[in-house]
Amino acid sequence: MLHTINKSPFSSDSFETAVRFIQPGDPVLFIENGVYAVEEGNRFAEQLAGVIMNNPVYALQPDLDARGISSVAEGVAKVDYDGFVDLVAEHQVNSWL
Amino acid sequence: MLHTINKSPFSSDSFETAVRFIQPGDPVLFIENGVYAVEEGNRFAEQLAGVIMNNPVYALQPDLDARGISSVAEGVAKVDYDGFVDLVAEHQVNSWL
Amino acid sequence: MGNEHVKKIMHVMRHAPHGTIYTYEGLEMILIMAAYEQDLSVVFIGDGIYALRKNQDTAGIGIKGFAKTFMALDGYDVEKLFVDRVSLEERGLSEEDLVVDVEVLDSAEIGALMNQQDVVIHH
Amino acid sequence: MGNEHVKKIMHVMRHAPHGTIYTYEGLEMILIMAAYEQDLSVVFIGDGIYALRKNQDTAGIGIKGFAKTFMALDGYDVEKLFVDRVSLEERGLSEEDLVVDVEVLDSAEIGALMNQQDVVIHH
Amino acid sequence: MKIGILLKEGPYNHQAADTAYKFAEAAIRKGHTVDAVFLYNDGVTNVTKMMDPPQDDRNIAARWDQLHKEHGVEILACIAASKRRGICDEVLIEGGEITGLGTLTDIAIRNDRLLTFGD
Amino acid sequence: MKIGILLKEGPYNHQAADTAYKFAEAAIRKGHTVDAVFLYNDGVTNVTKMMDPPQDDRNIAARWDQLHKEHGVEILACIAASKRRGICDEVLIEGGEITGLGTLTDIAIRNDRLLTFGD
Repeated sequence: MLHTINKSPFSSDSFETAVRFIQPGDPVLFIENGVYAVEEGNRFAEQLAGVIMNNPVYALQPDLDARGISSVAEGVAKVDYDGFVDLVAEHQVNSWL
Repeated sequence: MLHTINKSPFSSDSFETAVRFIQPGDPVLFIENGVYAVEEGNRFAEQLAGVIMNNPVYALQPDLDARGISSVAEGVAKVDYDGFVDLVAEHQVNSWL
Repeated sequence: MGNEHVKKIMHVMRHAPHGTIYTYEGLEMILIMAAYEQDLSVVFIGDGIYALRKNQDTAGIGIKGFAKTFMALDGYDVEKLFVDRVSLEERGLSEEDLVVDVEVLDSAEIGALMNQQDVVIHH
Repeated sequence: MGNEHVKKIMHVMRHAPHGTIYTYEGLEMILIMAAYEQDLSVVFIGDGIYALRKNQDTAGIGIKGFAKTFMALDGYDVEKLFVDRVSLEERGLSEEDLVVDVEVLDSAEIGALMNQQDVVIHH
Repeated sequence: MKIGILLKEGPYNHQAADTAYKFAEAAIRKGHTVDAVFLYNDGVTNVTKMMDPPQDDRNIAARWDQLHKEHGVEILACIAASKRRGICDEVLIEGGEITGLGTLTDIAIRNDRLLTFGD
Repeated sequence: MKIGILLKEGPYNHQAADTAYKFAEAAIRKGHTVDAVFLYNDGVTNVTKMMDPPQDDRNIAARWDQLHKEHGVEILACIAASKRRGICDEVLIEGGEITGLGTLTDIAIRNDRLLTFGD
């Protein structure tokens, strides 16, 4: 199951809640303000590293660009909207709002 | 200056952010989903106790009632909408959204 | 045909009541979906649990209360109500504080249930 | 008359850009208010700081960018831009990452400034 | 005391419109003046007369209309925010008005308080 | 793959309407079928034809209308949610339709995926 997370980890509990329920191996895609979670060197770096160790992690490139994020944590793959569609084609979806 | 906080401390960073800026002695009024912060015995009890030590703390009674909250932390005064108006009459207002 | 068309649909309640309408309109959605004989479940995570609190009296804020409507779900054959244990505990609540009978599960159990769904809708 | 009618109005930016419109419409409000010769200040706290990031390219999401509009505030005599130090640090950012010159302050200093205001508007 | 209110969220979806109304009602009852309710962001959708909630629920637009008619409270929607969200004269309640952000600035200047309600 | 989309926030105020559109566009381009966009909560305000954003900005309602006309995507607003928020036939875009939650259930049943966008 593909999990999408769209909220900043700093202002919402979505990220910290979602990671408690996501099963190992399930892909996680960060979109919209959610992409702040994958930026290198912020307060959530360690928690994100834990996710990356157990799950394929993606971030939506257009959302990263829109927010001026150039350095993402190692192990995060960037996808565009086409890549988002491909992930959805492969998995059922769980959109954590 | 009167500070109002209207978001649940569990789902938003509003409470934890606001308390960093509120000056000692300034009244703090919890309204809407913000009233969950003053319920006795939850995860924010200690942090709230710190606020109560330095600031007059109020919670909007109709919002407490609407959420079934009967036990609030010691030192929290309950006010109705009239009491809210009185607090506004005495202070400039800073509504933390 | 029959069973192959029954979909597993999970509704996830995440918002406290009254501050926003998400949980209330989510419940309206569940009540309609219940008539379609799909395999429905409802999970309460985080502030969503607050929607199930006993003794909510919304007269003072002028908004219709709906906690009791959760009690009607049983009559609609929506019997799978799950509550996240951590969310309950960090709020200092227990099952006795809730208006309906629920099954309290660990996050790993809820996560496993989620993975069996065809559709998951967060409210 | 004169000065007694000048009000101290503080705008507090709290939301990340693009995910919601609050910071953008907040900026539109500041630009209009700037014409009224009041004593305006703008404070960036929490995710609000992200609105000031350099190199935001919004072409891909199809939403108009506005980071550069903050650079215009200077021309409108809105020169008081304050940034919360903790918010900056926990995001791994420094002043060099921002499109405009700001004054980085501790929360106690920002709190003291807030207390001098006639009006505080959170966006 | 003279009060201005800034309301930043739409009706029903967020409690802000209800709290703002309850506050205004109490302030008037206690003898204060509520000068204006200025609607911004999604708040502009408070004033569409097309609103038609269930019969046993409050009608939030009608309530603002009544507040204007009974107590002279100006109910003002920001024009730029309104245009983005489809609020225009054709759907506006009788007691409402669409205006610019300059009006909000005037409200901030001429009142003793400017209170924000949002989410 | 056949896709249904559930959109829970209004235009401009939240990015959800933009992400949902960009996703639908990409899915169609890649040969998938986007069956319907169902609007719920504040999402119903996506389909008012009264929307009139700045000329250099996207018109979100017009974009949904076009998606319906060019690709047959049903653009559906929940009737109960619409009534609360003043969305009715008088303001509805040509390509939009107001319908019940039963339709959403059908969409959930007949599609391979139901994706939610919101905030």
